[in-house]
Amino acid sequence: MSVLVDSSSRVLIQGITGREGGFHTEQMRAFGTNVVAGVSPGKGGLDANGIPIFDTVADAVAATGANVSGIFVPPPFAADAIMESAASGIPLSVCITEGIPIHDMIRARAFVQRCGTRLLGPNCPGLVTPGQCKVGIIPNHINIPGPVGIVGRSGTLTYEVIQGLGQAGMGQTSSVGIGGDPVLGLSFSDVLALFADDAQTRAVVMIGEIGGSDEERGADFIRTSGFDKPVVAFISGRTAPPGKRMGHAGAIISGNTGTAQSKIDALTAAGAAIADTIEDVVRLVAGRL
Amino acid sequence: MSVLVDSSSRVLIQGITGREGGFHTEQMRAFGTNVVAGVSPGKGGLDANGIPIFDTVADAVAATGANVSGIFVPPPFAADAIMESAASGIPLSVCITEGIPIHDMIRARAFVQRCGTRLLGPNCPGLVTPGQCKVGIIPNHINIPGPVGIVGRSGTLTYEVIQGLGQAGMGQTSSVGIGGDPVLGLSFSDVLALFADDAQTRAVVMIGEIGGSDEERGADFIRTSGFDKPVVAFISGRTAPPGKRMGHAGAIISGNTGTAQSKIDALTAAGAAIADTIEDVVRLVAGRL
Amino acid sequence: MKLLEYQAKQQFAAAGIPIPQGRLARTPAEAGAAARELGRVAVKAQVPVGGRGKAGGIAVVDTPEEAEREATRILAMDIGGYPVRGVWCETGLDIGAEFYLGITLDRDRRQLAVIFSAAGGIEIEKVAEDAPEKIATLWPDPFAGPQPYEIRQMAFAALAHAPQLRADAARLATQVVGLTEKLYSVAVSLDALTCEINPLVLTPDGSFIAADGKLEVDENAHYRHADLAAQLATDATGDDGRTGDDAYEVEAQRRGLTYVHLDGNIGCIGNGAGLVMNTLDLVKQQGGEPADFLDVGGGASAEKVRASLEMVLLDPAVQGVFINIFGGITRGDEVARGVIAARDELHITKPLVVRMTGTREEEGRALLSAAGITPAASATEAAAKIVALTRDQS
Amino acid sequence: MKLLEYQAKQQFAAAGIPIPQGRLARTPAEAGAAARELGRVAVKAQVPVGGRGKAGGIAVVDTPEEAEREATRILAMDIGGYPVRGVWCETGLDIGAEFYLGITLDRDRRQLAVIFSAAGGIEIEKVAEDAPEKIATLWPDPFAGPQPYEIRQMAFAALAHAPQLRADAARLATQVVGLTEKLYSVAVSLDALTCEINPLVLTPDGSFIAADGKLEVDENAHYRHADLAAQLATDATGDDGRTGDDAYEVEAQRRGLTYVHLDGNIGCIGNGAGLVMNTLDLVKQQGGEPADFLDVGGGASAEKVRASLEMVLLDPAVQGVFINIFGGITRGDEVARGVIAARDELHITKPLVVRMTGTREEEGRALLSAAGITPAASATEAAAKIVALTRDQS
Repeated sequence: MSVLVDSSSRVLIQGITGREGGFHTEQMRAFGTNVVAGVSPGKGGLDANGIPIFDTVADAVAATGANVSGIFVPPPFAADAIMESAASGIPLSVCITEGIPIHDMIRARAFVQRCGTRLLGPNCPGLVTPGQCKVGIIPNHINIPGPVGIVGRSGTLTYEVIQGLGQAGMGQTSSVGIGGDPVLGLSFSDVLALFADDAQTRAVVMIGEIGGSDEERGADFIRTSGFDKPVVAFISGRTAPPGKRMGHAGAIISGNTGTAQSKIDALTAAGAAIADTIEDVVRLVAGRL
Repeated sequence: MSVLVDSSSRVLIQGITGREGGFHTEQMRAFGTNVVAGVSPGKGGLDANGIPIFDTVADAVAATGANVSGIFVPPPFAADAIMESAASGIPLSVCITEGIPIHDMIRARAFVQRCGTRLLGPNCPGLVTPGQCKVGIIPNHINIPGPVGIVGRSGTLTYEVIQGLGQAGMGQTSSVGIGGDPVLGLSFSDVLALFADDAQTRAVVMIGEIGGSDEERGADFIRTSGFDKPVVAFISGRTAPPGKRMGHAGAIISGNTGTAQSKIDALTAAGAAIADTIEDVVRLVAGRL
Repeated sequence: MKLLEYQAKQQFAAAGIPIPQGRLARTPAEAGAAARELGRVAVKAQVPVGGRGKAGGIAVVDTPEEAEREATRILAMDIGGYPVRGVWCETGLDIGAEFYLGITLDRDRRQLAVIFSAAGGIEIEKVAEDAPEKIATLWPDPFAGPQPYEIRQMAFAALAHAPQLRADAARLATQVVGLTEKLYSVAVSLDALTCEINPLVLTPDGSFIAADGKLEVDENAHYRHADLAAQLATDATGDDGRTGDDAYEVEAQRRGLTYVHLDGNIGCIGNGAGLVMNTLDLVKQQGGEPADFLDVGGGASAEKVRASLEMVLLDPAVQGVFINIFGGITRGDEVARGVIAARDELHITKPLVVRMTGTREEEGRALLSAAGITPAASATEAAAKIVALTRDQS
Repeated sequence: MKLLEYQAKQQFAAAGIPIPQGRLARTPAEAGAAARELGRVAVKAQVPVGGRGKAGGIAVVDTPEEAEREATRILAMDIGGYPVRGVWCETGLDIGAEFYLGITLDRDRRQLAVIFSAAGGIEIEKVAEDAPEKIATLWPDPFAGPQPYEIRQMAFAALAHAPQLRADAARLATQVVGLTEKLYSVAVSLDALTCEINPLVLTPDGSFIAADGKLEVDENAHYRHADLAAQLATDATGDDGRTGDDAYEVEAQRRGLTYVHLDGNIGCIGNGAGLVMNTLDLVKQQGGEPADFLDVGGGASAEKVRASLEMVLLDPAVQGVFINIFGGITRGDEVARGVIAARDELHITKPLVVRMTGTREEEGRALLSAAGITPAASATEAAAKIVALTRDQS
């Protein structure tokens, strides 16, 4: 079992003829992902290493039945690509693009909600269901199947956790990177709700960071929804000074909001185990499986 | 029985302190309508002949439980008034205002749809359930209860039919004026569907006119929905020349669309009886009750 | 308010849509000067109706002399009832392909439709009938406006019918996105019910340019466009918002009356558009010919009724008037007073037939009877009566 | 990109929001001239941080001499780390009441919030804490923008806390509708994450005027506002888009590097914002003090790694560097080559500790070992090592 993607996922890549899109499409195929179509306006009718290219998402969906879209489109055009994917009814769009203007994302997010579809990202590493499907840029070789669900804001720290668990012999049902932007699609609580319903997931790792209050809301969800799986949480940026944006557009402490301590307190109150290091994460998960 | 309004309707008047709003509020009360509130921004806390006035529709609904709104607001502000009413969750808004810019109405109509509420009009005479409730400007004295449902685009012709039927002893369940604008809320088919479900309505009169294709779509509805009550239809503007706008913003024959003949043909095909004059309407209805 | 071609193009250009260089000429000499400046030009009659080309209202000329000669000819024309008061002289275009791009009110969907087709240069209604598959349509969300992805969908759907352009499709679609966004901004900012470019010319070097323009502003929204109306009113070439060049309709508009001029001999006045339309139908049913449509609206004063009668009788073809009133807000006594005042002050001797019911009908009918005007019992009877009375006269 | 008060006000004024008359002065003499022209003025330090008033950066003066004196004083100040490079001299306002009107990103709702309060003139965060009922908020649909009815709801909710203005509420609410629509248009057209007027002054004659202005443009959208950025860059008073006046951060921005300057002695470099944040945390856990945050991003080339090391070492406080790499797109061998090149070409003698895992880690580790740089086994070990090495030095 898994969340969001599995072996039945039929993946479309928007921006397949771009540098990033092209490279990662091949990585995904090497992983075993069923990439059924690409979109590149004006290149419809051509193909990318055998994958048919279409002018529009609507055409691609009609021809191939794609049901997940991976978006590798440059920032000025990415919000439009997200809306195109949602409007065509694709149930899950995964937007890897970093640097999308926030006003664009506010509109795109509202649009996706109106369409009743799901968005992961933007500015996220995507997601993996080991052995079945990967959409995004998480390194291929670190993922092994197992009982742990991972949801993280930071891409690289998510890789660290995947690798750390893997080296200790613990694999994942799915690993989901929600991304580091302040305006994004699926949140911690959304993904936790999916893991709650996934029978195979026996423990969950949450990788948070400073900024915003999504970790606190994830904690609220754990507390109030009857979430009954062990949660191990890791928060980065504990030593970051207020008012400085730490790389991610969302990672900034403003006034009293967004501090690591607030997140740690909320997660502790919700019964999550707090890890101080990646090594801690591995140890704490091992003790809870 | 009736459609849309009855003795349980709690009516709010937007623009109650205006000339038209004030006059017709008193007419509605004389009819027996339960007018519970008025809205006039900045006049909240005052009253209009004993009816409490509020600054906003939200305030009025919270305080009075109003569930129908009559809108008598000048054209530049009317679309906003419609949206305010819909956003506050009032299930039925009746907009009497004539001359609202069409672009405003396109947006307001989309907004109402998104809110899941109903709009009657604009540029309509409103509606009456004889003996129970009137919202709008249909003359009071002509309405008597009875088994006929009336739905019309033109206000004055609707009055003619109400009066003609009344003089022949036939009253109405409800009379609904949908209005003469090209972009409006409830259409012929919407109101026909309501009459279809109203047990007391034993025959329906449709009063159409040239322009658009709403009468044709009403005919389609009759044909395809299993509508099982007799329909008498009257179409005005049969002798109007193409390309000339006959008063109503919507009453214009453009090319081959919007002709009286097209409407008469469609209604005939749907089994409706076509009346050539108001006297005909009365005669045909009498023969079908 | 219908804009002329060159006025529409000025609006397009202000929004960043490419248009050919051009000059407005009100005299043959001005046309000659424009040709001297611009070289080879098209001399185009500026009238607010279609079918100019077929009527001979467009000429392509190579020299200033030719321009003067053709302008002389065209400025003497009358097209669709409109005297040509100006010609637009614009740079001749090299044409690669002709497209259609337009925004219009879709009444059935009650929203705006953006239409794009590679079959431009002919009436879009004709394309819609003959080859509907060549028309690509987009119905934008009224708040969001057309999104780039939707426009691309529309563009690729239309370009599928121009296979010779396939190699350039990406670039063309990108251009269509920009043009559509700009045209939509014109349509929304001017409350346009029609806003179209036909043909939208694709030049051999691969760029789009608006070779014609059509723009009609919603009457209900005129109050938001007082500047534009003022500009058109001072422009002797424009149709300055009039519904046509019918002198009576122009006059009625000046007087603030809702009036449509028709061909018959029976003046028709009523309250409410539906009722007046029906009044016309009744007159026809009785074998008569309506001379006009005049709606006094709701709650008309005696003065407005008087002014309406005066207006209708300006047309010498009118041999009698049918006044049909169903009083709701409108009061019978007011109407009666207006009719009587008009008859007495304007010395009307032509037959007047009044049908009156509704609010204060008793009072109104009493006033009329006292003044020697017998009100009819029903609208049908009234129609029969006025037809009989005017037939007797003619 | 944070605009200064007077720059924000210029944007407001262009959208039709009333602002007081004012002049920018870069010298005391210019301030004197402004006072001669405008009469009684407020002399206000132009720095992109709050708290100017408390810091003494604002003075109200009656004469040109006073203006020169106060400008001399203020232009010599440094407020929140920003040297005052200009003062804005504007007409003194008669104040009836002070409001707050602002638009900001609501992260929890992931949309814009419009905030209005009759408790203006103080920090809105403080009002939110002390008297949240005095804050009226509107979350507009991102496509439709704020509708008049919503703005009226917000206005009446806030005006309920200013009962002395009740008699004038209708007129004030209408003004708030116009102001909010204009401020929203500024926020959207400039991709503002913060766009606020505080205080929004209600003058005794009953009109609103923006007495202060704050405007911050989303960095991700800078490409859409090149004009504005260019304008700010040529304006020596502005902060021209810099994140602060920290010389190292300015330099890093110039070099196109994602760098935050901190107070410690251990340079920190990594790939991925989360990983670098964690690198800082690890250093702190081991008892060290990070000197910076530097994210080389995804897929960094050897050249970028080299440039990053060079950047970090510009700060003389740095006594050693921790390079923490988890290769996804980033390749270990590229990183290793960059580190070695930097060490050799820049003659780095300070300790370098590298933790490397992921894509091409074997190749990278081999290159490093061959060059005499022993890669650490884990991030925690690497942190301990760099802390130990730098502690030895100091």
